[in-house]
Amino acid sequence: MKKIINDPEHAVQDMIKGLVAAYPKQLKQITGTNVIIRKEAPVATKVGLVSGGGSGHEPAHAGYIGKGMLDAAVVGEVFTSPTPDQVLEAIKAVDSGAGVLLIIKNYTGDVMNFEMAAEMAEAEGIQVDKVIVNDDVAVENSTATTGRRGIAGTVLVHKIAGAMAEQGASLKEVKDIAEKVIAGVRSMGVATAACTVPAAGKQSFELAEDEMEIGIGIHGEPGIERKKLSSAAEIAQQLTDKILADLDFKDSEVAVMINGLGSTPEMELYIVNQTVQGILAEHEIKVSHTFVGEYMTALEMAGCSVTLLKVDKELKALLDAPSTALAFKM
Amino acid sequence: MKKIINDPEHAVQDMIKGLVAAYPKQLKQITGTNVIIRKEAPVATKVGLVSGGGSGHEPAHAGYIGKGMLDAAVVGEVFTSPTPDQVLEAIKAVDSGAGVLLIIKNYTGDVMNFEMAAEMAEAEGIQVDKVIVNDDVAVENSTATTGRRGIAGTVLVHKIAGAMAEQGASLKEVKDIAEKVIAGVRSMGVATAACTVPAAGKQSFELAEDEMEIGIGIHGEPGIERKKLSSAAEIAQQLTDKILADLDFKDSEVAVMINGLGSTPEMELYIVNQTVQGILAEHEIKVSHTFVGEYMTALEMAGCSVTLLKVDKELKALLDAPSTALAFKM
Amino acid sequence: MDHLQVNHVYQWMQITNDKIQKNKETLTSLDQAIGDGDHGINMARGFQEVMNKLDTENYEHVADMLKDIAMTLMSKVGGAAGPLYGTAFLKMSTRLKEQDATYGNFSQAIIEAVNGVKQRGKAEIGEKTMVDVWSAVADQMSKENHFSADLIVNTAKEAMESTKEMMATKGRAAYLKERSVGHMDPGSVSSFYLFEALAEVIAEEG
Amino acid sequence: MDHLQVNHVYQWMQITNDKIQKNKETLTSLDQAIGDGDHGINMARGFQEVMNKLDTENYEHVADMLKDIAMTLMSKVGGAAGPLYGTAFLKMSTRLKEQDATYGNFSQAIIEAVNGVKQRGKAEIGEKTMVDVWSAVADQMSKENHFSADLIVNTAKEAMESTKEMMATKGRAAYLKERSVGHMDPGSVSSFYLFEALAEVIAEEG
Ligand SMILES: Nc1ncnc2c1ncn2[C@@H]1O[C@H](COP(=O)(O)OP(=O)(O)O)[C@@H](O)[C@H]1O
Ligand SMILES: Nc1ncnc2c1ncn2[C@@H]1O[C@H](COP(=O)(O)OP(=O)(O)O)[C@@H](O)[C@H]1O
Ligand SMILES: [Mg+2]
Ligand SMILES: [Mg+2]
Ligand SMILES: [Mg+2]
Ligand SMILES: [Mg+2]
Repeated sequence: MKKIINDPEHAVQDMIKGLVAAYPKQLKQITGTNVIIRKEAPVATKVGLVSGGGSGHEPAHAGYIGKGMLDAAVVGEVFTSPTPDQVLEAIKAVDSGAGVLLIIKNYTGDVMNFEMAAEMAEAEGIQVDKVIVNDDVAVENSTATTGRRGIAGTVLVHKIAGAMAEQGASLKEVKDIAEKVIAGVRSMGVATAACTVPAAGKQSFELAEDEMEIGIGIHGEPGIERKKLSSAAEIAQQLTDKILADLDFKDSEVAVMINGLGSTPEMELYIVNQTVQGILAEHEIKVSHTFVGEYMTALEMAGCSVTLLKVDKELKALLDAPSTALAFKM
Repeated sequence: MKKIINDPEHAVQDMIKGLVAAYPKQLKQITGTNVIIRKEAPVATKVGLVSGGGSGHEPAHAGYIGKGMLDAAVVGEVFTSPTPDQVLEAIKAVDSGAGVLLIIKNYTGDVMNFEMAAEMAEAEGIQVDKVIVNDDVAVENSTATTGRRGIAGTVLVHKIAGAMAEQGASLKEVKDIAEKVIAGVRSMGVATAACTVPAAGKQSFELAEDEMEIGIGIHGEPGIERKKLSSAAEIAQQLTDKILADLDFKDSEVAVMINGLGSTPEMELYIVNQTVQGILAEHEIKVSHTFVGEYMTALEMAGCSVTLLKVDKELKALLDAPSTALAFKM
Repeated sequence: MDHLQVNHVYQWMQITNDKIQKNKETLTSLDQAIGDGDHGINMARGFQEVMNKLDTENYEHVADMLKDIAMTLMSKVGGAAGPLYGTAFLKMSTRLKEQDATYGNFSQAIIEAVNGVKQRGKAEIGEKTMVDVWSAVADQMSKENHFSADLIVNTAKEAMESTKEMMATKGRAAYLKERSVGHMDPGSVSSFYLFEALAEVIAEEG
Repeated sequence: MDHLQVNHVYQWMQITNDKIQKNKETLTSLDQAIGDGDHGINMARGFQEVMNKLDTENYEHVADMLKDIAMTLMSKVGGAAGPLYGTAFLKMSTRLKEQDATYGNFSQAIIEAVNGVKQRGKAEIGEKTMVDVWSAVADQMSKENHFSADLIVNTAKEAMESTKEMMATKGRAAYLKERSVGHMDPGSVSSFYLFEALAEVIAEEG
């Protein structure tokens, strides 16, 4: 895959500069770091929300900075968790005294680096707590292993926790609502083509013209099973079935996210959505919100993921709350 | 390129169903047609705005339906202008009596089909006018030929004319502001990989690993020149130079759009933006707004386009006006 | 053949549709080379719909049949080819209204079709569009006084092939300027199929 | 060799860095097979920064040097490997604080490093991670009483190779379950380079 970049070594820094240059009224880079914060951070008396991870997932995570969502995004190298010193800078920049919640996706690297930063911040007297998102049902949820990955469902955690924080909730309340989302959100993805990390220069895996990988993550890694490429309806069925088998959604109302991984046209995402909505209707599961688009990508990987979040009155209201985040305006 | 679809013949219809199912509170399909309209259309006393064209450009055009933007999008087959009967349905559905403006991209097919629809609508007593967007400086602006193509700059016409209409302007006023945008908007694109029309089943052209096409449109067609792939900075310079050479932007203020064509990661769009902003600063051209993302795509084509729009106080205010369109929330 | 009757026009469409379905990929490839790669798809969809339409209706007059063909192409093909083919058939229908499709009337109808296409598309001969094939056939037919299969097919073929070395100034291929040279115009090729089919109907009748 | 001195640790890092730069693509390919394809890139960036750091500072004590190595790796590598390698060197630094890096102290330091890595990553032996190489080396060293190049390199090599047939239960490779079998663990390979470099320093000194 060809890249429109200058130098793989500076791709992340060039991106950050281009991003902040595009939206100077909303975003600010902390000088000398790869941390992007909400222009007006720290917001007085508000709990600060910090997320982040490797880059290559754009619009995640900087696209979710804004009123009603995140206060900071820590940007790592491509698919590489940022380091504790960077996360610490973010925590310090957004702490108004009301404490800071870290929204971490469940990857060994992310968890370790963010936790180390939290320890450092606590040592500096900042109140820090964390939640770990692990919505990917493709991976077994076992304590003996690394456990489930955090994928597109993370965006809904950002949205809901962000709305809660914006309403003036305490750190504990914001953490609790984030945990509530995590408890009720499930995702699963499929890839029809891999991606190329700029510095690696070659595709992370290869698929034949008639193959797909089921249960992929968002780092260009292979999935849990290689299969013959099937129709959009069959793919949607397979992903949704796995999600519905994992958590009891009976008599629930849900928010749906159909997330593009990078190079899959929006047309195809809507085609997938058509089947997903049909399946939910069959199961008599009501849909409160649907989000179709690129929310959590893996560079130019082709494919998509389906996310379902169980919602109630509280979560629906928080989903509907205003947000000025570039990639999630409400 | 693999497709996550059910059947190429029904891809457009499946997409429309999936789209309306996702946003039932905002969008409505006119039964039996490929026309999508704003749920509350016709909006009393407001001039109706109709755009459209072939599909494969998502989020264009249905993503621009909403308060403050379009009233209807007419969806053709992939890269194929919709037919006059479909456009006529859209015109009839959005006309509140205040008249309807057609926003047409300058392609022979689109112009003919929309014009025929306009003639039919007029015959039915509806006041219809049109503007033709031709922002692509890659193509010569000659009356002896087909003339310039309409590409990503069209989205800014939608936004500004939409805001004007929402404010209660007359058909003439809405048309005039659209013409003002068209007079001041210029774009140019580059592709690093072609796309595959689902029903065609093979890539529209092939590029070697170190090649790019400069001056491409949004229909998978080759551009005006094949070149060695260069850096993001060089590409940005080339596109911007051509735009600046075409229209006198001296002492102007501009809105910038960096548009992804489909599979180019957002990271790369921001890297391009970084250079574009630098070039504008060198020319002492002030930037009022920057939009980076996928606004007018060509399925999974890789590449991007740069758009500059000359703005003044009036256009800036209209750009800032609220919009509920899915792909252009303000 | 003395004059074209309803069953001839039906056959004409049927053979045209067969040729287009069979050569769908050829047309699409030609359009990929200098356009956007949908011409085969568009024409195949449109002419299939024409056949569906003709199979569900009964026609007494050629003009009525041509009108339905026109409306179907107009509302099912889309793109540039849709309105142009639609206009061509509509003009033929108008010219033949309440007339027999004798050679004289029919060749007149083809001339009207060409004029309609030129007006709609603002293209002239030599701009590498379907106008090149239609004009050549209309010209040739106006010089004769009887249906001649060979003449029609040869004229259409030559005109189609002549588009290969032209530089496009109308339609999408115009964007490519010099790069459009060396490829036949897709709309001219589909127009050739149409006239080739007409020639076959004429030849069949003798 | 009697004990590791500042110049030895410098050489150790220099040789490690050389190996990692040279094998950057190998590490990345291994990580593409069962991870996310960045291990070579991360390690190459991190160890280059270590050398940059060591080249701008003067160290009297091994512990100080190890601490800077730790902090550099921690803040430049990222991902899973960054905190783990960082922790390993930090633990070594702490154990050797105000001590000479005699064989006894150094092998103790390696044990502390292993414990730190295990704790940080919550991985045990046999889970197909760098713990497999570090534990094997620490174990072997604790059984000896003098620096032995051969023993270190052989132990590390064997442990690295043993990861090939393991099924991963920690790190990214765990997502692949059975499909992780048949590839060596990238972090174990980079750890092997580190111990191979250490062995070369020891061998050089005799
Ligand atoms: N202005 C025009 N006048 C006459 N024919 C035209 C004109 N523009 C295009 N055409 C014809 O239409 C053909 C392309 O049709 P098609 O591919 O279906 O539409 P589109 O170009 O909209 O994709 C061209 O090959 C050409 O013969
Ligand atoms: N929990 C863990 N404990 C010990 N080592 C681990 C653990 N998780 C991962 N590793 C090591 O880290 C290596 C991967 O490092 P790297 O690719 O740089 O980070 P990431 O997996 O975040 O992309 C693995 O090959 C493995 O040796
Ligand atoms: Mg990584
Ligand atoms: Mg077309
Ligand atoms: Mg075409
Ligand atoms: Mg890795």
